[in-house]
Amino acid sequence: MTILYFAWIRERVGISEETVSPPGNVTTIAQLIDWLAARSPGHAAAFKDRARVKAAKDQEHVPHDSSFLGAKEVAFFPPVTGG
Amino acid sequence: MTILYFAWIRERVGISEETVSPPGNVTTIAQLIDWLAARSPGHAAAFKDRARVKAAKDQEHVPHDSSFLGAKEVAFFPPVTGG
Amino acid sequence: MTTADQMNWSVRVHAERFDPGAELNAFTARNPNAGAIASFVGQMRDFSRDSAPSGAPISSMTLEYYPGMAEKQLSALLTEARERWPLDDASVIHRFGTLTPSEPIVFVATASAHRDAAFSACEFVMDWLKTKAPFWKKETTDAGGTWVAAHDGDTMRAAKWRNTKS
Amino acid sequence: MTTADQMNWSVRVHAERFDPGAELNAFTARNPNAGAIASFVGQMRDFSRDSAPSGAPISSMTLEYYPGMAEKQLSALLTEARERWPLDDASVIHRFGTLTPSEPIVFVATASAHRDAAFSACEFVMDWLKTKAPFWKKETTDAGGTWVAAHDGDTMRAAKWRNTKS
Repeated sequence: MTILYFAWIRERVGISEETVSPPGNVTTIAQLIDWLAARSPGHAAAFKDRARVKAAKDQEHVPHDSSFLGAKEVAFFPPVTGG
Repeated sequence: MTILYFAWIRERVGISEETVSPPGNVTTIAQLIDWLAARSPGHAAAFKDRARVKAAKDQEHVPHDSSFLGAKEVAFFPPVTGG
Repeated sequence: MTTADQMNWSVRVHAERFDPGAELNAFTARNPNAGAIASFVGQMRDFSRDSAPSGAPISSMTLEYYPGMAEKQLSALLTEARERWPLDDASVIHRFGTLTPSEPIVFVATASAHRDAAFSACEFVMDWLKTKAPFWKKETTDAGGTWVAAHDGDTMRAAKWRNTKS
Repeated sequence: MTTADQMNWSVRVHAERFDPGAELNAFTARNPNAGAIASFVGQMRDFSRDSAPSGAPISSMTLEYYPGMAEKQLSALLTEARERWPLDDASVIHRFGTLTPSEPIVFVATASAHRDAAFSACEFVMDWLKTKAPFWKKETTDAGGTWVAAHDGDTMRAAKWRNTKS
């Protein structure tokens, strides 16, 4: 599964994309955040303030309590500021 | 005092403009309409349906029950249809 | 709001065809720091709502207007818009004379730091223009010329702004 | 609504600068019989709401975006607008990459026979774009680069459409 990072979340993690294989007991976006946050100090810094982290599963906005199972890509980013 | 006519009111009256001197007992727009309507069959046709006649006193919209005294020009026209 | 700002606010009523894109670019160019620019173009349609039979093709339209009062009413609308919303600038162009289908009739543009102010003011100016600006449309179809009737919907849309402040 | 009509509906996301006036004219040209065309241009401002000190001059801005999802979300917004209002056409253009002050960032245009539908749909697309389209602004001032913070006002404006139907 591909994980994508954008904006200051990308800057803190230090990479824009990585391929991961979380264990079977990690099924929700919130659990995925916990699991990713343990990967490096950069990940931890990026996910420190969960309220400011938005997620998309296969390019659709999803809440933190939803399942990501079956996703090809999951993206994490701050609230959007386009327009 | 100058009277101006526009759109189908102008077409029915047959002229776009005339100078008139109504008598002293004619003071409101409604009375002016009555007085003008008696000037010709064209005027009568133009003012037949009062609900469809709008008035302006010196280029400001005014209701029929208002006074036109002091006006340099009074205009009569149908509801506007610009834009 | 300084006098210099207000000098830009513009009302134009003329017979010549105008270019909406060129007008929009001129408007944005004179407001380089307005984050939000809303605009509206009213175009002449090629079929009638009013003529019998309804939907008859219109070959041309003639817009009659009241010189002096039209400019005055449009300026008053922009002033009213400026009092209601935090605008940087506003512009309105309205044509008179003979038009053919798909020609632009009216253009309204508003500039603001705030998107909602720009949208609301632009819609307000159009809604009130429809009930206050002294213009009258006469459509020409094969059946002859027909004065367009005013629409109740326009009066209702204008009325909704009476009790609305931003 | 025929398939042919829907083919016009367009979403463009690109780095190149665009010309709002040319876009407006192209949009009106492809909708010659839409009486009402509403449009919006979002321009880059030359001062920051977010940087410290607030109001600091911005030398440039970089728009990061999520390729694929951005286009998908913008298309979904146009589809939603089409379901809510009687629209003939709608178009949205959004840039990414590096911009300098007063450059256009976003353009939205809507065409309808009905003025209120054109205005509402255009504002709806902008409001939802602000909370759903995956773009992020980073402003560069003398003090360095600062990611622009999302504004509660944008979320509230988008929310107001949830229970609104035309």
